[in-house]
Amino acid sequence: MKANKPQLIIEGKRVDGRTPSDLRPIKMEVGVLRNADGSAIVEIGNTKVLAAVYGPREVVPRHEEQVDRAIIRCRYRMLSFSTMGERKSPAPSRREIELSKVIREALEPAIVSSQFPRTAIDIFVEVLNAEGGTRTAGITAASLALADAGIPMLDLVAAVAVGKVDGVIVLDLNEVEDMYGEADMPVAAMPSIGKITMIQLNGVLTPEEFKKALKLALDGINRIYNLQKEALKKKYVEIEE
Amino acid sequence: MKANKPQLIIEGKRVDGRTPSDLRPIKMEVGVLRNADGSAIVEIGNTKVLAAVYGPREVVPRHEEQVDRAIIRCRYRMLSFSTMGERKSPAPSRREIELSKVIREALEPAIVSSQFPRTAIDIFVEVLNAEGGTRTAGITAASLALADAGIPMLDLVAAVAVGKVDGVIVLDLNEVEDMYGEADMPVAAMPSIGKITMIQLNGVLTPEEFKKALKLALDGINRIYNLQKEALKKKYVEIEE
Amino acid sequence: MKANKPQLIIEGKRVDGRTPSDLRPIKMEVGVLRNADGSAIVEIGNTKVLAAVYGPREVVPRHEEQVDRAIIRCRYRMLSFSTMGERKSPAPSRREIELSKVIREALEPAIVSSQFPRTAIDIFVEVLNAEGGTRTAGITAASLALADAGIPMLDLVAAVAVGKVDGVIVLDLNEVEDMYGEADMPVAAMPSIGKITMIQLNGVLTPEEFKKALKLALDGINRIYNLQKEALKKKYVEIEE
Amino acid sequence: MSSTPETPIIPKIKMNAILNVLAKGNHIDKRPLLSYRQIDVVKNVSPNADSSVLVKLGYTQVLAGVKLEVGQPFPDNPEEGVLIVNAEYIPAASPTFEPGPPDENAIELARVIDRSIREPRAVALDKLALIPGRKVWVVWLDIYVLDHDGNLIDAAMIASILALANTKIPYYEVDQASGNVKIDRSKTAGLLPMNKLVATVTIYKIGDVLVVDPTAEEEALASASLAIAVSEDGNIVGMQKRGLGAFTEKELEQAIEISLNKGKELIETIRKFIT
Amino acid sequence: MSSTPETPIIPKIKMNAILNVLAKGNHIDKRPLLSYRQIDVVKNVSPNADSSVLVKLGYTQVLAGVKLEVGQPFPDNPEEGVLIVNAEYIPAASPTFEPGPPDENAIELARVIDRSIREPRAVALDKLALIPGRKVWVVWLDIYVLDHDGNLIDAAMIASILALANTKIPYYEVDQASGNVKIDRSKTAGLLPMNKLVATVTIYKIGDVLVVDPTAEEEALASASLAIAVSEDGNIVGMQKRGLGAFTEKELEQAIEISLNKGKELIETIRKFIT
Amino acid sequence: MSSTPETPIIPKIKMNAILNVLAKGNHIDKRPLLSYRQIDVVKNVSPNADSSVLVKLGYTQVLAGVKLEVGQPFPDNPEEGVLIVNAEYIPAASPTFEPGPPDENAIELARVIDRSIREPRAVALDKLALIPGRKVWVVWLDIYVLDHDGNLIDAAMIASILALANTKIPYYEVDQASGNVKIDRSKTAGLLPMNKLVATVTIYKIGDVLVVDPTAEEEALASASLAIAVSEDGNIVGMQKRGLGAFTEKELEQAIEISLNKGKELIETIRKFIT
Repeated sequence: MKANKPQLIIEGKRVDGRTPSDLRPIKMEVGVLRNADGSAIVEIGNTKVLAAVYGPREVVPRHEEQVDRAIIRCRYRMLSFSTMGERKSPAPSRREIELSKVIREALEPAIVSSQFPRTAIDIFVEVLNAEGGTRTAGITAASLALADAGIPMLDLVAAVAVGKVDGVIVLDLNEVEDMYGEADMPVAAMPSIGKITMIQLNGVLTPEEFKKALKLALDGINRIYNLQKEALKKKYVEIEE
Repeated sequence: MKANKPQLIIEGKRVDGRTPSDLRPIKMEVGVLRNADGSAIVEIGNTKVLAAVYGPREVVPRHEEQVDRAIIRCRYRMLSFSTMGERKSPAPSRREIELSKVIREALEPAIVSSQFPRTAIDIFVEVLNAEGGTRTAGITAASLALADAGIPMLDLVAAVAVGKVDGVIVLDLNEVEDMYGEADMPVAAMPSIGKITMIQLNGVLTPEEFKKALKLALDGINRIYNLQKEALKKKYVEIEE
Repeated sequence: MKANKPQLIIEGKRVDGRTPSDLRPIKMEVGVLRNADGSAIVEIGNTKVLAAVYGPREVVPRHEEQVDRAIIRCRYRMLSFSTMGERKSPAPSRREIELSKVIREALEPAIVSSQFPRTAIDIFVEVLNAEGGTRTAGITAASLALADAGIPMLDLVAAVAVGKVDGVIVLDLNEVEDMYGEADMPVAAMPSIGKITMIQLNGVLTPEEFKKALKLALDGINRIYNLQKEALKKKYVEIEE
Repeated sequence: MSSTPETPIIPKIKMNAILNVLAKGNHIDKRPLLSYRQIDVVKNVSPNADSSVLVKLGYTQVLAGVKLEVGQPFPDNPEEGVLIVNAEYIPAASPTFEPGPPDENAIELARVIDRSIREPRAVALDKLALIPGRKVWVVWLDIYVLDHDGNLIDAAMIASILALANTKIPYYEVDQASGNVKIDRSKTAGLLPMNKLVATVTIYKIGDVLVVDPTAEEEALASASLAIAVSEDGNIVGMQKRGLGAFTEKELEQAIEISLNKGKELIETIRKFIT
Repeated sequence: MSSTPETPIIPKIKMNAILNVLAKGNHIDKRPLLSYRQIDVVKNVSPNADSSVLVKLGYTQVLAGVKLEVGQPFPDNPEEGVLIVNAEYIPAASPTFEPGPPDENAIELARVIDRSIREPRAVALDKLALIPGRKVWVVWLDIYVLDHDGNLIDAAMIASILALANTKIPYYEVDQASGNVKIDRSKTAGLLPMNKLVATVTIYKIGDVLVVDPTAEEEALASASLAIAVSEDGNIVGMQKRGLGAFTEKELEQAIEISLNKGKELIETIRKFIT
Repeated sequence: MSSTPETPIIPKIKMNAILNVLAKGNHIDKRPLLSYRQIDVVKNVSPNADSSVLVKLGYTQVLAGVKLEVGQPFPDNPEEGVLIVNAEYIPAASPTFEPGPPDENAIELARVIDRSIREPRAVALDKLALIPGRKVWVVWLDIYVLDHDGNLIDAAMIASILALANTKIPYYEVDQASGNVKIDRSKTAGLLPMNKLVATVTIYKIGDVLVVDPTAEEEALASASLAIAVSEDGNIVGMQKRGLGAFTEKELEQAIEISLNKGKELIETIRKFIT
């Protein structure tokens, strides 16, 4: 038990005033960088993540290329001043190494990689500010950046965490809920084809709680998915004008 | 002088009850891993070492291959919980780097590397428990693993340390004798062709003591060599049945 | 302001007795190593720097070669016991990484690199003793080593620092002047063709002081340039005899 | 950078043969799809460790060892001991493993096991303070994959839980005044306190079927997997999807069901090997 | 080893076109040679930082952030705070940047900016002692290049000075007896004290002309550049020649003159964005 | 991983020529097989070191330097000073050396020299405690190979012993109460205390002959070598076989005999250069 745990649910409301099934406010912007082939920023509450995509491009070193598909490479990292408290060391942490893999494997099912054999598609996820949900915001942003880069995908991937705080299943954990809650379960999916591409559970749930949490996550994902489509439309509409 | 040195020879007997020319109890088993091309475990006293061999196989990166021979690559390392006292850091120590080279050069004279040009033979020595004599047990085990992998050799290589404790030349130092003794001299040889492939001395010996110690080492090596042959026979007899 | 700053100019003289426009005593020797293609040692005051050059030679790894020129590679580093006070860690410091680049870019303008496409010219600068002016002594020495290696150059590169101590513009800062002075400005040039190949300023100068300092630096560079030519003549005269 | 791993080269014929066998409801070694291979346990492999357990799951071999050291607590948990989990795939374990520091697969394995032990409070870390706020036991759990024939997480979890549950705390004396702790590994002060047992059940999706405990050959054909940690009290205490593929919601629900059943079995097996 | 960088491949025709435009006195985007692109500033991009500022210089984007920590002073400056500057070129910023620790270009950029701030005493480090000789504020300035369209040092310097000048010192309480410092980032104890503002003006030599603020395409044709730091009181407070080429004495003098003029302009721009 | 080194490419003709000369009892520079090249010594090459010695053995050049620092003793030797030996082959020294951290050859050289000094207690480490159990002198011995023309261990050992034996201990004041040690490198508190001198004699097996002090060209043809450390009192105080070949028992005995003779000579040479 962490010391000094605050009360997280008071009269049915969460510390930031949301109900259990509320998302935090979300902002998405596509095409925010000039050099990258695709890019996007996603803000959810105070969490802010930049994603950039390069590719399909030549694989260096060449021996890593695969004859029947593009390889997907992904790096997730947090800027040194993006976290609460002390400065984060810029050396890659074990957490960042794991999440780079988790995010790659959340996006790979959506990418039609067979279309670009012997190439690489590089995804960079940079956390500008971290207050809960950086991996899911990173997946959501990277999916937009992939679309912005014109990479063919089966569907967009949208992601959000659910969790359990003070015994209640809640959507989209913020930093405090993540730190002191009983469970944190990030989920990613391709909503229109009904496929879950990422799920992790960090914490304890009964089987019933798990089912309820999964439903809530998929519901949140659908809402985020709609925002993604709007963000893409907005960019491409603007350009056409 | 190390603080708190215990008395190491009492009435002609060593701390573990052995006479100066006794080996510790030895167990050898060949073919202990499924994936490796060859493998063996050697136990001598409480020291336990696993060796595995892959090869001859393709050299990656290719520019390291040699046109007229197989290159031999060797890594010696200690598992983090294999040593007395505190946990060993998994970062390779200078000692482990040196011993990787020493073990490689103890085995290379025996390997007919000209038979497999442009290939690599990889030897991995993992110390599961360290109580004195891990490099020599590693050489003995690696030699069995090479034989198990079907690598052509001029002879098996067998190894053991001799040393000087409380002024007495003794065979096969255990951890305490190694730590507090006056000299530690590991030796490896190909017994049937009379070649010494490794010798190191860590400590002080008079020229006469050196000669005596070398004889004792070669005698111990012969005994270990016979056990190696038995272990190989046992494995291959078993398989034939 | 550094604590305990000593007085650096007393009655127009500097701590080591020089006038503001004096260089420290200089010694240069060319061809001091057998294996290197070119080498030189330059001593200025107690600062002592060894430079060695290999090349033009094959580029490893090959993909770094350039089709229209030789690449120049340069490493500056300080031996662990070369500095005042505590031992310097042998891990490359950020300062050493920056100076390797600065020295390379001070020498590149002089090297006729187009003459040796697809090759590398490697320059190693080793600081044997550091008491101010190691980068400029390194450039001066490396330029001699390049000439000794027979690398075609537009001109020799000579270098020296100027600075401001106790309000006075002085030539060739020593360690104490560098540490406690108000400005340190190392300059390198190809004197006979009037090109400045390196200039850095660490400190504060008025525009007028800058002009004065630059003139003084170029004057010092000329004197060093003449010593370089003598040193080369001496080596090759000696050999011819 | 995390990068798509190299696709193992499996001849088409062999691949189809394996898929055919699985489609008929069996592993290639004839087990039913939802049964585990034989589990062998060897304790005290490394006597210098405070505990060490070798687990053989079929031909897969994993060695887990524990060392206890005296150290400082984390500032946000000043009255609890510290658990640190590391894993390495030694290059002897597979022709495709390379020497070097742990790669993303080893790091992920260690972190999945760490969370699955930490979250249900399997180890009673609150009983490991020596001088609250200043000195606590640091439990180093190191996992070595010695031979890789598939299903590493489940094998590593069995070895880890057994290594922890069999850990002997070295004899120690605390001088509360000076803050010094003297430890003597030749004697013991009892077993590491455990709250509950945990197992992971990893469900692999191969073609259209869900299986547990595949061999390495089978595993190479899986499009995705889901490691589910279950505790002896029937809760889900950790989860990690891996691989290039995806699951439907229905498959997830099946996977949970399988894990609750098989987890119970594995925990019974684990219990047998606790001193 | 520092190594000659790869020459960017620019088609001859394009190269000549750019050089022609520059020879006529304009950048390729029509600006005069000695004028800067538009400068946009976004503050508080990373609320968890004690300050963060995003600067857009044309399409170039640099994000600088500050974190304050309590630490020890340097032994030779026991009564002053500590400033530590780091820079990274993130791989998103250019197709030629690679992931990994800062390379020599990032290290040089950080060190040039560090010296240009430190030497004129732009930050009043002498006001940052908490317990003189024992505890001081450590100012971590981290610079991230997010998008590279030329002239990174000047953009990074604007972002850095703005990040520093807008830094809020967290509320703190010093217990002089025990030497403990409690900090509470939810409140603030005022702004980081600054002595003066600084800007760098980098002069690029392209063909025979001297220009400021080139785009990435133009910059690739420069034979050499000279970053000159100027302070608001009209002094030269730092200088760094970069690149494979050289300058004549006359060019150096012109560069100084340009930097003093343009530096004044940049400092006026910077001043507008300080709280 | 330790890996078979690349075979140096030596033309067959040259190789045979060298072997022929050696077979006739001489080095290619006409010396007898068992005699050393000329040894030149330059002291105080790096005045900032507490000692530094450049040794030239023929064209081989090795620079050894010593820095003393105040530090903590090892827990198992609380009343003794600490000796730390490092070696680097600088890339200037040979076309085949590469920049970077010390490789296995440099590490082995440092460790062989370390053991050969430590085991016979050549340095009186027991006289280097400042506050027993808390503060001792740490003796950093750093060895740089500047030019490689064969027989590096023997040259490095001469440089190392001379650097140690000529080390001036900086003036210091110990405050036993506070545990503070003030040191002043401008004055000296005497020489580093030595117990005895040591030399290594490395015997190389080239074809069928045993030789000492080969040039780099000769060394490249050696199948194996044996570095034997001997102390001035006639004991063998270290040994290290290197190389891809092997020795017979008889060859080992010959090597010991050679080392005892040549070691005595080398120690006499060393003695001449001690202050």
